[in-house]
Amino acid sequence: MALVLNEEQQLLKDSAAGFLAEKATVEHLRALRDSRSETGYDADVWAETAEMGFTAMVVDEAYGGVGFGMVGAGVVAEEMGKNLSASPWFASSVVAADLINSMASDTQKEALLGPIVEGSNIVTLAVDEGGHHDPEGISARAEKTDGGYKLYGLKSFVPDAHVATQYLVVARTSGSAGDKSGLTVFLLDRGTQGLIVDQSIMADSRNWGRLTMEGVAVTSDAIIGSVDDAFTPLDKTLDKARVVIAAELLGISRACFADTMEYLKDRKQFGVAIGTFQALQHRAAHLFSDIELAHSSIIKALQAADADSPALATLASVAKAKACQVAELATNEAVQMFGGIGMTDECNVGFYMKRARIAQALYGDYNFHAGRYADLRGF
Amino acid sequence: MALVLNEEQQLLKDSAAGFLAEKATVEHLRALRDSRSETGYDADVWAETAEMGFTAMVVDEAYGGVGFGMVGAGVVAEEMGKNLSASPWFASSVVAADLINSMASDTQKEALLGPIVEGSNIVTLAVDEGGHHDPEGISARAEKTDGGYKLYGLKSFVPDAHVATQYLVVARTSGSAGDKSGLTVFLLDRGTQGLIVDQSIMADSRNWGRLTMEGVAVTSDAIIGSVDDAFTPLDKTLDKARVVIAAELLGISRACFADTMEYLKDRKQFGVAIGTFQALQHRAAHLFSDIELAHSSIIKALQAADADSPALATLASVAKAKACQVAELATNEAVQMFGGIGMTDECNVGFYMKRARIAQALYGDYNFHAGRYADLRGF
Amino acid sequence: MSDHETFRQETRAWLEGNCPQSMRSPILGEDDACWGGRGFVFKSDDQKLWLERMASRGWTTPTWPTAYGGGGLNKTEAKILKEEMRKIKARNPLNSFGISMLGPMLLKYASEEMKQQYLPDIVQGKIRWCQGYSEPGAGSDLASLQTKAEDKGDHYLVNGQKVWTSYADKADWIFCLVRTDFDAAKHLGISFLLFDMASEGVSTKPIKLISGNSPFCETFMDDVKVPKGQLVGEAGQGWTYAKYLLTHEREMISEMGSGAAKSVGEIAMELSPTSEGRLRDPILRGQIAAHEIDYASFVATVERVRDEAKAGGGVGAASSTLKYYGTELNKDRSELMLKVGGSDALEWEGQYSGEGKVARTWLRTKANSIEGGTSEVQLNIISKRILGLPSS
Amino acid sequence: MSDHETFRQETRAWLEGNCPQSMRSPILGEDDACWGGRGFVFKSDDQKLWLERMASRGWTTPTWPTAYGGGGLNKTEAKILKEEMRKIKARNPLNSFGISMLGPMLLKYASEEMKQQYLPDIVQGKIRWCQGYSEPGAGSDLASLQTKAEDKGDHYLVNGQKVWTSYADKADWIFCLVRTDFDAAKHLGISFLLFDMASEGVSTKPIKLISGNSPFCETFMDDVKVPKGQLVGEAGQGWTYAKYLLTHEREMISEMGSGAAKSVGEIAMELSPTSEGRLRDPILRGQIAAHEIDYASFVATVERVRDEAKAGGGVGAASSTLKYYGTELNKDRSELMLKVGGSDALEWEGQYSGEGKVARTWLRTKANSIEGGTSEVQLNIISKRILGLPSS
Repeated sequence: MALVLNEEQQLLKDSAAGFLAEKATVEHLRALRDSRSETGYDADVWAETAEMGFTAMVVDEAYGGVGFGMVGAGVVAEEMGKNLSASPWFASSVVAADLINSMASDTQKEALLGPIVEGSNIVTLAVDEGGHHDPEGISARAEKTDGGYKLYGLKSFVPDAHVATQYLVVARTSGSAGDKSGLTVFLLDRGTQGLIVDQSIMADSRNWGRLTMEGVAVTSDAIIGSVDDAFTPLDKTLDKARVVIAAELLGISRACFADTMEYLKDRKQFGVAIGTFQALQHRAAHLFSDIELAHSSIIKALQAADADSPALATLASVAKAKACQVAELATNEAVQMFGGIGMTDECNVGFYMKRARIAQALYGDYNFHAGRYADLRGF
Repeated sequence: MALVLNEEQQLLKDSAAGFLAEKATVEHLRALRDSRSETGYDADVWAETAEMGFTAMVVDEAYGGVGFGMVGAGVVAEEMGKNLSASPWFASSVVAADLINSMASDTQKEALLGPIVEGSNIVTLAVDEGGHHDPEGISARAEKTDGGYKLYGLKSFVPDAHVATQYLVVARTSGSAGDKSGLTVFLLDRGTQGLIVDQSIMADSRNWGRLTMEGVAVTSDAIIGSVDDAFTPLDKTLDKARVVIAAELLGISRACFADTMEYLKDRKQFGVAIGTFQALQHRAAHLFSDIELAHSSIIKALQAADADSPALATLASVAKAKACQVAELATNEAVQMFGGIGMTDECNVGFYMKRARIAQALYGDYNFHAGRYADLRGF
Repeated sequence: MSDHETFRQETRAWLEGNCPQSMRSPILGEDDACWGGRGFVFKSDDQKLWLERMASRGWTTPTWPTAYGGGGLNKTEAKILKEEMRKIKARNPLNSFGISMLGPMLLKYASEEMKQQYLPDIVQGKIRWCQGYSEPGAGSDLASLQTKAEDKGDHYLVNGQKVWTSYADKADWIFCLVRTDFDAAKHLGISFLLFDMASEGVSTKPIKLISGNSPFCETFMDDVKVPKGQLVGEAGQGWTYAKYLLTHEREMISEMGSGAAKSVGEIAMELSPTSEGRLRDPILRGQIAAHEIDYASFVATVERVRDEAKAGGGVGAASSTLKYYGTELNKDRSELMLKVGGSDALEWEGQYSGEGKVARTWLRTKANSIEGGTSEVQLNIISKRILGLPSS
Repeated sequence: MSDHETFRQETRAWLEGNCPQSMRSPILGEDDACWGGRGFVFKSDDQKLWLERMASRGWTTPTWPTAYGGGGLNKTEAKILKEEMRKIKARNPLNSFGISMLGPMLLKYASEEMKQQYLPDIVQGKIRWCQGYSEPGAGSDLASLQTKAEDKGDHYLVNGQKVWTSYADKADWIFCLVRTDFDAAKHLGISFLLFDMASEGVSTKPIKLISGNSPFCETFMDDVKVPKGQLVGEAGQGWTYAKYLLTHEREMISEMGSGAAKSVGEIAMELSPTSEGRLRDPILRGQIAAHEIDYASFVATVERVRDEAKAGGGVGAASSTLKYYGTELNKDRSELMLKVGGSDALEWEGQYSGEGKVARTWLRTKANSIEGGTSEVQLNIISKRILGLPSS
């Protein structure tokens, strides 16, 4: 498949770019932060996001999706990254939607996907338990009871936890931390007895939270997919999520780089634009090349996801690792080239930088994916 | 101790610099290479080296040494690096001399150190067996016989092997590859039955070789130090050798950098000296800073060696790792900044680069020492 | 016993008897330090006592002459004092830009009268100083400053604006670069003034940073009258004084973080998953080793530069190397701390993360390679002054 | 069945029937490749046969028009041919600067007569070309060239010296930049000449490189007479043609090594100590992973640039990005290969190391970021033409 957007995808990109640049920009995020918004996103803009169809990217057409697939999600994510758009889109419309779409029974899909696409339900995946992504290391446990299961344990770094209506919680039904087998996905409703949801205020001023499960009782209907065998399909959804978050990192890098280039052209020192300094030019040109490489690895991985290619895992780790490295460089170069202005809260660079580090950490940072790549490639 | 040379050490440095710049330069090495010299060094210059006292640095005064210690050896090594001086000095006067000085019996020292200091005997340590430095991994073995031992196995990357008169061979008297215990040092004379010496032509045009031991019979008198317990004293000598070779790398980096700076000032392109290009200036300034850091880590480690500090192992790994990284950068930047000229054999940069990679590999490359550092620091 | 050994023993005994127990632990942050000044509220009686006791011996400024209240120690004695303080983990009794920046410059360039007037108050921590160098839009081109000081006979009339004034809202006095001659060449029309921040026409406005903190201010000067006697040295020579002062500032910044209590490797072993005594992430382990190898080499270089300076020759351009490398390493350390902590390190509020200590420190370090002369300026200085590369 | 599917099946069948078995394995080095030309000695009958068979279909130059002996394939067909050749590991039938550099430029700028005269011989591998661009002391400032071509009515009289002429000692003809007007602005006085290396007054001298090989020469022109008919396009327009040609050279160089048969990781697993299925040196493992992640992203970028070019829009400045990144990665790969092999990789002579293959390849790659426009030149191009950063 050609590594370019087709006409439909290009239209989607333009539409997302236009919508987000008007409704969900860095300025909007700043306002949400400064007002200490309780929800962390604008409900009207979220409703419009759904109306525009952006919430329907990865869902099968039979359940209200629009069939753009992961390439579509990646295109939207890049624009979200450029604007630092605050919304539960990634958690609910991409990650949770794909997990349900690929793992749930028809009945469950029928019940769950419609409200996700409509944006009326916000569903989020709770997988990590500590500072580092480690799906095999999950130790939250689900104990078999007469009528179903009781869940115990902690989940941290859960996107949009405090605004979600439902949770996809990965817990251990057998085995112990480090085993790939023995993992099962449970659907928990907000407000279930024993489920405590705490908001975390993170550096990116976006929505995050922790779940504490002190014996949350559920019936077997709450299981998505099959018992003990969640790892493989979960990791596939995670791979897609990793590439989409890489696309967000690409958007962040591109926007941050564009702001920096504009600054280099405008800002004068010693009587000339600082963009005339060759040392800065070469660093900018190198960074530009790096961003182009990240772009290519992402579109390749997105296409592999839609083609259900066996190479997805490797390509996803390449894309996420490269995007992490590039976003770190792009944001660090930005603050250095902006100088003192880049250190102030009124400049957007700080926002890009903070969101970038969060997105880098989500579902595996550079080191996680470089190590995973080496394992997958057998060295 | 102040991290500066004292007056005596400074005089030593000046004396080595003057002598080597006249007698053992890159030009001399080129001539040795082009004539396919059988010995790989100039015997007259070697005799003078001994007369000047440079071969006596690390030997106790009781055995003819001059008491300059490892700081003295490092000072000379840096100048040898600057000139790429070809001689068995490092192998015999530093490594072998220190091993004998610190491990051998008084009788052995009496017999062995004098001729080393005089330069009449050339002794070299044979430790590595494959492409990677790995003293614990030694598998050459010494089997106990009635009158002594029989040695079997291969040794590669042995400095000055084909011109040496004696070999310090590390072999396993017990245990197996990977064990620290069970290693013993044997002194083998050139020409001993069953000892095959092959010269290797390496990239640096200096002296290297392989030893093949097909049942080399020796008596117990050939043992230096105690049976099975060589690892700890050997590793200490290796640590000193690592810092001294780091000092050679520093010399290489400094000379290569100096040539490059001169070229940047002289060479004109687009009507101006290429040294006016800020991108090159910044890379040069960064490299300069890196060289200064390497310098500091080396002098600190040399002083620790002479003070018999318990921090020697850590400091040696810091110094060697830093010197490897800096030499790689300095030589790569040199060829790039010289451009096409740097690719030609008539330019000295290629000689620096080839010798640097060899010295980087000797007794542990950057990766070896970075890993060892982490182990020593407990993470 | 050598004089130095005697000095060491006496110093040790004095510190033992005079340093309060609560002053024998590292400070918890800039808020926990003693800054002195007219309006300073001591965090504890011990903090006040410790400052007074040290100041009474002049040991807040050990090497300054006793004539100005300093300790009058030679370099070796000052080193011994430092070592002995370190042994009992004694805190720095006084954090002060007067000591680290203004003082050395006054000692070198100011008139005797001026030294008598200002230095003792710096030693005692009575006056807190701030630095008025940067201006909006100037950035690295410091000498392009536009703040105007008109000669009005017995005083200068100062109008203009400064930016990046550290703690201007808490400082008592400012040392300030102004332009007294708009016709002279850029570097020649600059003068160096001292004035009270309480003077009529001075106002400050804190700048909110990406770390969420506001240690810097914008400082506005609107018809501020500064008596002629508060001019340092000669009019038009301010740039010379300012550069000398900057060298000291560079040294100070390059050492930020070099007193870090724990190495990244140690912290990682406490916070990150491990396996058989090693960090479980081998790539992180390699990155930390690379950082610490550089850091150990850097610390050795700081030591070597000092030893070389002691053996004759000044700090000079070496300060640019230290400033450049030290600040880049400090940023690198903070990026590594994020990797070590993962998402936990990115929390911004909440007890769990000490109100975002790791994340805010990380963002703070980004300024290290900007303040006191950017990394790019240091590289320019190295390439020109040390390497002698030609200007275009 | 689609036309393309038909083409694929026919191509596959033809290749199966016509590619000799011995031509179905990677070449062992530049010496093992087929270079063609008047004096070329084929390494085997198969090599000769394979060239003749491919040339007879024009498939040495698949997309060139059939009118000049080319294959006349469209881009999709050419891609299919490449894919099918790759499947059976078919060797490139002909290595040729005529194909990769001169040909595309002649197709765009030369007269019909000239195309007829030169292109078919390139396709058939009858004439081996070399490139006369660089001059001593010019380096990146290519346009400063001094080789003089005086207009003598029916011919030019050429005097001067070229350097870095690849295989000049083996080439039949040269395409050569000369200055025909010394009064015109630097880029405007340049013309593009073709001439026979056997012409009177042409001599060559190989340059010994750090790799020990001598693929380049100095080329001397001493009163060489070049008929006017051998001028490409218009006099004074040579720089335009040269730049176009350079774009193709950049592409070619950026792809060097991208056909590497094995990844560094695979080679490392064969050569280096391993432990439980992983490389025993975890730092090396991390370095290789970093390299391969970049390399995979680079290969995807080459693919994307081609797909974008196909979708409309030329290669343009993207070739600078590819040239810059591709050559830096290739150097990085070679440094990694040294780390993988350790001291074994640094052997220079001897069977053990294939006469120093790894070490000599490593040294050869250092030229990648110099030849065809240095990395610095590419970064200048990117910052100006793509990023629009201002010139000083």
